[in-house]
Amino acid sequence: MGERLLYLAVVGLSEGMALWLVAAGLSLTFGVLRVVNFAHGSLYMLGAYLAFHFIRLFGGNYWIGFALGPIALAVVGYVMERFFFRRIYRLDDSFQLLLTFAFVLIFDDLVKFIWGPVHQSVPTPPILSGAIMVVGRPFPAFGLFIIVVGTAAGFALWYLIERTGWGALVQATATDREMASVVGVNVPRLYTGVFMFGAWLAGLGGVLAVPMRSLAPGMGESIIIEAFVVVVIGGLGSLRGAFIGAVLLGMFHAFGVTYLPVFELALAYVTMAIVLIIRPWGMFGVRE
Amino acid sequence: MMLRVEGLTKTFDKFVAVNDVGFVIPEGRLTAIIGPNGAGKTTLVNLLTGRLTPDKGRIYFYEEDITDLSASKRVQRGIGRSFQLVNIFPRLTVRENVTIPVLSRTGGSRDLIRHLSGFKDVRNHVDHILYEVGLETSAELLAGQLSHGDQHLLEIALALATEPTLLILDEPTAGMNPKERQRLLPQLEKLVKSGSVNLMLIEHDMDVVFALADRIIVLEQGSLLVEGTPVEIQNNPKVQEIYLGGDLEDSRSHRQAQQNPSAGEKLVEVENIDTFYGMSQALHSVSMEVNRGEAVALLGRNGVGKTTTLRSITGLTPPKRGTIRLRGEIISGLPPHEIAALGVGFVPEGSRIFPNLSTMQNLQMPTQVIRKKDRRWTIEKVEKVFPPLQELRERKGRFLSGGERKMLAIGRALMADAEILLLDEPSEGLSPLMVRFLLDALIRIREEGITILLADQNLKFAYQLADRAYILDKGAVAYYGKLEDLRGKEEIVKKYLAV
Amino acid sequence: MIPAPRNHGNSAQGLGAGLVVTGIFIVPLVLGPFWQYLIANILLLSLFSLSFNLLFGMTGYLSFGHAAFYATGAYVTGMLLLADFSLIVSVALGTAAAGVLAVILGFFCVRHTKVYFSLLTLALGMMIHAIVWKWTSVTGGDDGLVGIMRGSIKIPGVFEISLNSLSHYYYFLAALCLLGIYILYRIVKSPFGLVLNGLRENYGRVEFAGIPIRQYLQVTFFIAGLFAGLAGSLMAPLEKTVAPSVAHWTKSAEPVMASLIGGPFTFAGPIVGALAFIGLKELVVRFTDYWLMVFGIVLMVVVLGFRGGIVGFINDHLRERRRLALREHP
Amino acid sequence: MKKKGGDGRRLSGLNRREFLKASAGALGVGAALIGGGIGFPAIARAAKGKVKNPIKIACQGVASGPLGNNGDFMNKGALLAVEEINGKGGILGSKIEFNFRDDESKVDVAIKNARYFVDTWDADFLIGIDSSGVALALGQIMPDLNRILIVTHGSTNKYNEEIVFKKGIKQCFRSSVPLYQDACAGALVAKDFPAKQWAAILPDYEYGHTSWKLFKQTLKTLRPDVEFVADSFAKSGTVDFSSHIAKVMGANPEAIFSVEWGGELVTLIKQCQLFEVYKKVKYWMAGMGGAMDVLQGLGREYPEGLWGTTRYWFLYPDNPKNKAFVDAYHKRWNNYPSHNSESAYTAVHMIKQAVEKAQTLEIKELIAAMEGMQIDRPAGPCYIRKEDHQAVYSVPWGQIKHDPKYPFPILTNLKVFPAEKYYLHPPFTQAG
Repeated sequence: MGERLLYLAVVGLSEGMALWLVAAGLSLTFGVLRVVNFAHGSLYMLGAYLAFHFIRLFGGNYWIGFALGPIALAVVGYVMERFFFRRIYRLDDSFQLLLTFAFVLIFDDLVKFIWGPVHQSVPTPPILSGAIMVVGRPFPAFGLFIIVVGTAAGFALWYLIERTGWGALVQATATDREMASVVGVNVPRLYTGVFMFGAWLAGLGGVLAVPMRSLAPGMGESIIIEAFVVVVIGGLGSLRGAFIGAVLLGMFHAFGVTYLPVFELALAYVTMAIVLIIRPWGMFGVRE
Repeated sequence: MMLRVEGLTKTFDKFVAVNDVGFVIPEGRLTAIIGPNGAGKTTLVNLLTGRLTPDKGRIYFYEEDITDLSASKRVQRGIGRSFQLVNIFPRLTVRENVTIPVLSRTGGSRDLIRHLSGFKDVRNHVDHILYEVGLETSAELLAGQLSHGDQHLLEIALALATEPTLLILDEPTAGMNPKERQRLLPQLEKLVKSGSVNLMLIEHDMDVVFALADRIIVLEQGSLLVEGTPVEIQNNPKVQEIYLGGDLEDSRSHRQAQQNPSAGEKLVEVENIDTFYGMSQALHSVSMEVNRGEAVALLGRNGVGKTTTLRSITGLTPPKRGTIRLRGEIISGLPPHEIAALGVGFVPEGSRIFPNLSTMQNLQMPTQVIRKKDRRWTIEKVEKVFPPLQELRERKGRFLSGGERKMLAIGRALMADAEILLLDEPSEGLSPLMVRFLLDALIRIREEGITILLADQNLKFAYQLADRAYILDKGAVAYYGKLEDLRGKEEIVKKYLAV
Repeated sequence: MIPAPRNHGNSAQGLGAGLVVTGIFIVPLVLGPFWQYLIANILLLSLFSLSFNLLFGMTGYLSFGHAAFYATGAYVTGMLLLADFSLIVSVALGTAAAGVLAVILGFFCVRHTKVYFSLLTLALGMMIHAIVWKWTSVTGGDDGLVGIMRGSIKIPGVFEISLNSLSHYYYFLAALCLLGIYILYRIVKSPFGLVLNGLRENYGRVEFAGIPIRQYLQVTFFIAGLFAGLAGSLMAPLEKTVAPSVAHWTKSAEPVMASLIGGPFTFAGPIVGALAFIGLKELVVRFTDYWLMVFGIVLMVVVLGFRGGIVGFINDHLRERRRLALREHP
Repeated sequence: MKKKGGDGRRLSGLNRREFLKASAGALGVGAALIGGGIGFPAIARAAKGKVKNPIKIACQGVASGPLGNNGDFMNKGALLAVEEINGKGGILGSKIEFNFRDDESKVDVAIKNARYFVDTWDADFLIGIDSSGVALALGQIMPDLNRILIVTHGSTNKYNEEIVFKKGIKQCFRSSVPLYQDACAGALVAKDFPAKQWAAILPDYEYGHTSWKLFKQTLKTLRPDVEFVADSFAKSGTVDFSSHIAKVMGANPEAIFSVEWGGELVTLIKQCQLFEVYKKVKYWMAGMGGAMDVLQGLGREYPEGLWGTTRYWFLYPDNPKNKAFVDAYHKRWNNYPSHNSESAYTAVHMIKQAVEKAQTLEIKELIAAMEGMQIDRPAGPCYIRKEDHQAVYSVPWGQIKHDPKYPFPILTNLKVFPAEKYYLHPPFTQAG
């Protein structure tokens, strides 16, 4: 029994980590730019497709896609922030939301237009294609890889934000934009940077999804809603919250499917609703 | 008793905003509450009107304990208020604005089906109120399009419309230009005369206070200092103390001041700038100069445009008209971060340090974004000026005391390699000891050749630091000259600064 | 800057409304079933969007779970019709059910500041979706309720009209939609409506006008849910099927889009938006299967170019013209 | 990028020229929109032997979102048939006009499309539909529309049982196999496996639940010794099956049955492989495991030896008729036909045959002509069962094998059963 629970925990962790990478970018862009980016899921999709494209391009070498995909996404992020979002920061949230929604629609069809409507898929990189025994049961090596990358990304982000100068700039700007600018921070450029970084993270999430999932236009929607739930549970704009939230949701899913299958569909939303009712600002968010 | 307040206390994480305040106000009085910035006046109003709930103490209105009533209930009981910052319904017409409170008074606001135009009596009542405050001609305009002064009138109209027995006006004249004041004062007088309503007035403009009030309550640092008739207050030394900073005899800083004569060339030149917040004009063609190496004081009561002047220079609120030069180069119109990089350091009111960053990070931040070779300031050097910071290197900003925050804010500005420091109310809300310490530190900083532009209400503080002064009144420069010349000119001091 | 909400009707608008209404009732005489069906859909989306916009454009609260009420109305009506209840009873009860749900959910939602309000409505809405999807025995799961009969309106012994033919049902639907729209119009123009505008413009101030905000929000939320429910109830017999997609958040997004495209700060905005939303799609799909992209681009243009939406844009334009006219001959 | 030819509009393809033309024409068509609707009640139909020209066939399926490829395959199959027939002089001398729309697998959209097709575009026949829910919704309004509907993919048995057999809505037909193919035929294959411990991973909606139910019933009657140790139902849109795999594998099954399909099946198989499911579970049966989109989606990643079926297997039967179809399709679209292509292609030919037999477009006579109709389709000889209007033809189950001749794996070791044996027969008693 204990072993079974442990195994499920590992499964939940891997699911959570895959979600975390997407949620991280979403949370970051919201925390700093105060934009709820619905198109973040589409960035994830784009990341997956671009990775797939590069992999095909370079004779099926996954690692090239792994490296290039997120970078390409950062470029996409640059364009989105610099030429679109920058024009609407002063506007009401609902308009920002609408703009991100417009991107969702456009990206979905763009992908269909470029790569066609059929499912795409690439094999797992040979080194990670096998399974590893976890408490006596096979578990995908790639799943563990995701756990590793996710955790690494978690620590890297924590370090970047809490320990580096750039992180300090980001925090400062997030808390007091005016003061940041009068001590010399170029706020517009920082915004672009943060958005690119968020896009890069979404791309990373996409790249990691490629070997385990099938690619199809619109694959971003299901992710964005879950990532969104995660961010809300954790507290809008709180990276730590997003991390915990993602792991929590992964666990809930793993155990829920086994012990409470009826509620799988509602699970995420029930959690979200409960958190919002009890503690609207989320587990790690700050009260307004 | 109309209003009875007992031991009212409110603290915001450790900072005591209102401290054990108690007083009674009988029927038919116009009471004014005065006190320097950060004295807790607005907090007191928020407690009385139910926007905040006190930690301790009770409030009785006509002997009914209303301490736990919601804001809307208190309004229904007859406590109306206006707000310091205009707080109206910008995208509704003036008439619609006033209609809302009238409806809630008559209960009509619960009607879901009848067309608004059907409520003749309501409409008449609204028109009457608009006439009362002199807005009848702009009834169909959108409130947001009104002039700043008219918005203040509307603000008062909104409060009146709730038919209060006690009307609390929070700085109704703040940021009004002379013309607008001329329109408002009669309105207020009319109200007082009518006797239909008890007024409580929070105000900085002493002309207004003494023209209207028959009782004055003075707050300082959250506690009730004195209470009395205008005459008593005017002759009360304690009050003079907090407003003017008491005795002007302290030669020490003057020697300092003499040691660096203001011979340096022009560093900052402000040429008749007009600055606006949205629709309302805060500065009316303000001009001033600051020479390299000198310390200039920007004096005047609240809401006369001191802060706005500083914000205009930093680029946070760029002027609509006029130019600002730094070392002869035009900087007005540049984004704040570029102006900062050129050597303009800003220390805002309340310090506004980055709460979730450590002292160290706060200090280092400018150095990563403003790249320069030979910096005049290093962390060590800043810590020499502000030794306490040394102990606090790793502490997060949010855990610093008011004084520590102030030091950090100044240090942060210096680390940006500022050539001129813009200080906004540096002495506000600090203990006398802290003020003294700060003063010495700033003098040290001056000796390092840093130019200082200081905006402060505390005349004493200015006297000890600055050489020259500009006095702002109602968004325009009312007087400028050497500070010691002010000693002779008591009437100016009285008119613009004192009580 | 978003254009100012105009709360004053005028004769021209009245005339326009009159023409539209007559037009709506002439449709079946001139146009074929497809057009009846299309206009029925526009009417439904208009009512749905207006109910949503009572919260959003009028009060400043963006609900992301409004489909929950639409779906409740649709499902309850569908079930009752399948249980051979009369049409009017079914629609009435369906609407009422949505209202009840609104009271319950509203209790939780109105306690939140605006951001969290949106999030909570989203979560609760998707919970309803999950229930609809999983509770197969009652809702028919993903197949939904199939084979709904429209029944007839009858006064026993006096008369009976079967609504089986689309054009008959069209009149029934149009009449009730217009009634609903009219009631919403009255609410927006009523004192209560003005208070809602106040809440949108300056939440904090309303309380100091002596108005208990939560009560008012609770009532508004209830009304919004009620009329969304009415729209849903009328939809069920039109489609003769109710599928879970009507409870999905993408359904909740439709009134958001319609309102924003049409102009959320005018009463007519959502109606125009609904027309544009459905009309545009109908037009685009004739040329390309890439209608998502076209739609996205249109949205983008609206956001970057015409905030205030179509009606807002027109209003501004007219106001500008009037201003110039005045300037020329004072 | 997909190839396209002929009229780009009818393809789910958009190139710049098309787009410009579209946007340019927008205004004009705006007018047409208003004008187009006027008049036209149900068209007065011509006398026997002579039918209106052109005959209009309208098709709709999912063309956007993750399931978008279904509509694509469908559209291409139908278009091929239309072009062939028109090339040979049409039906009774009348040309066929064809129109395709995306139904987003949403009921309201599908109904709106159908109404547009019938009322404004003046369609004579409706074909297509991927989603079971949509098939049911549309089926029951066919009397209002007064047209014939041939469903080419949606496979719920309710369509025949409720709509046609019980409700007696005779306008509804289906040219593709029902889910009995996945479930009952699957059981017939499964009964020969030594495996006793069965588990399943299925989509959490009607299709999944019913298929599993039928599979269990059928297999249990044939093999009383088997037991069903675990099942896990995944919500639609699942991207990570780890939890479901973990749950099912926790019960140590010897065989797994699944009717996940499309992209979700691709994902499921990839993840099962990563979990090394196929090392422990010798028998894997996927109801849609032989579908073209899955084969092409997985490509070389598809583990050999897994069992799968589809609604049409392009290498069966190995006869000239089928070969000709596959070649023609490949020549036209540079791809291989999926079941969706074949059943849409067949639907068009069913229409041709029916019209030529009835010599008219009168619905009653067309229905009469179609009931019991024998049609020789690429998938082999087929007839339309009178009671429930279900096309009866046999489709093989087979084992996945990689073949150098194709860029994707194919089915080998085919197992074929006479459809009558497992298409539950009215009044829908269980198979056996």
